[in-house]
Amino acid sequence: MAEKPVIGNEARGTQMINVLFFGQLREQLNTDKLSLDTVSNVKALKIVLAQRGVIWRDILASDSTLVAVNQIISNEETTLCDGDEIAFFPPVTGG
Amino acid sequence: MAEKPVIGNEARGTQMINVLFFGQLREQLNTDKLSLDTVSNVKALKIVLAQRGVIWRDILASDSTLVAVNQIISNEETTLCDGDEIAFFPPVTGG
Amino acid sequence: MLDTIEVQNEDFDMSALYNALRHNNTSNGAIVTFTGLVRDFNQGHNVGELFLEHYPAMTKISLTNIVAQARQRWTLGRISVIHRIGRLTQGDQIVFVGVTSAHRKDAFDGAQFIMDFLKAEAPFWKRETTEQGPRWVEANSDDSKALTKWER
Amino acid sequence: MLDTIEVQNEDFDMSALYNALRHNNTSNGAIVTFTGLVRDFNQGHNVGELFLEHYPAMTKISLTNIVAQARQRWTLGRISVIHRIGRLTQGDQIVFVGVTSAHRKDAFDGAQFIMDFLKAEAPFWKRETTEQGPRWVEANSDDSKALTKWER
Repeated sequence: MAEKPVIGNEARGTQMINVLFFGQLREQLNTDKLSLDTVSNVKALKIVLAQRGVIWRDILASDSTLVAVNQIISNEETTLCDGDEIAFFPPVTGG
Repeated sequence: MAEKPVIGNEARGTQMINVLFFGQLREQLNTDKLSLDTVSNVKALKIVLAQRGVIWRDILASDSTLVAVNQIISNEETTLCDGDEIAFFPPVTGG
Repeated sequence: MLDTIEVQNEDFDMSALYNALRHNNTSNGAIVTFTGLVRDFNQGHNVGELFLEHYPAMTKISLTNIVAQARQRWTLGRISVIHRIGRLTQGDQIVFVGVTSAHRKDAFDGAQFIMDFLKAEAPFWKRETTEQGPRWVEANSDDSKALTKWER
Repeated sequence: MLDTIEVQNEDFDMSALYNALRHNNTSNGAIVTFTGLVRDFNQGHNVGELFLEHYPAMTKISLTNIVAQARQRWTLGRISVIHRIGRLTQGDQIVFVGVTSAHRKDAFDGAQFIMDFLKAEAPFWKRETTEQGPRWVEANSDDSKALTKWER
């Protein structure tokens, strides 16, 4: 699976997905948004992202990292489609 | 134990207790207050009061009738002293 | 003392009660309030008016004991309990319980505990005016069941 | 719709929110509110200011889902959820949850359920200004434990 980041672009209507990062994760990865080729599910997306370095691998492997697909809390088995918005974030601290 | 009602009198400082009735009980018994000779405990008081008639006996025997001694929720074993204020009332319905 | 416990004829002002719980209290991040209102319908009857009778010598003692028990079980900041008596009509406020705490769970549990025991033990009785005339409100068996939640 | 769900920079008015829950609602005899405030002390640090960041596309969806789940579990009347974002300081109001019901227990459970899930799932993150400089607030393990109460 070739990785083809197109930062800041809208993936909808293409064979791509948008990946967002929030909170401490955004700072640790120094990234707020990526556009990547569509992959089958969240697990496959994590494998692609882990290739970016140790810090990416560690954060994505952490039990405390949450993932939302199209704004709904999801998990590794959640399947992905072209145009989906996937967000990774640390435990939430609102309220 | 002789029953010597002195309605409306203050029992404090005498060998007597004050007995109060609230809510539906007060209407059913047509009584809001009695002064009686002091008895050993709530159970003994119920026996004295039950002699007043069937309605008294039934209400005092009911599981749903509550008793407070000196404004604290109590039970049949609670001992009584001269000047105590004992209140009988139906299940409460505040709030 | 941190507790406000009142039994009164007059209506109460939720906004003033809330501000008293909140003001100069930055160590407590959680405020839970409960307000009870006169419903239009109860136990199969339309309700016109209520008359709330109580046992004057005992009501404040009872509420104070319930608040003291809540303070023993949880770490609570400020507590306010206001209960009205006398004549009330549809939509009127009957009771207010407000609890602050550093922790959300303590504030929720404290407020619910106080209301559950108030409903089961505080000596208030409601008489309703219905289309069929006045009648004493029956105790709700749910109210005694609610106490089992707090057994330990 | 009976639900008010807002994510906003501006402060909210507890009194107006309470009146909106109460007004023309005589079928609901119980109102429970929760308010969360900025505490002066958190996780061993004095807190000066907070900055509340969120995931704008998701916050309202998340809160709406949580409210819908609460409605499935209890018989609830009106529900209001207000969450603030941006810069906040000591004693400021952060979040309001208000729930009405015909029954006290439903109102308490509904409000606590919404707060417990909001704390565990709604995409807000707090950054604190402390004496040692800014830092992200750590999630509280009690907040994930709180959800076990609602398993069934």
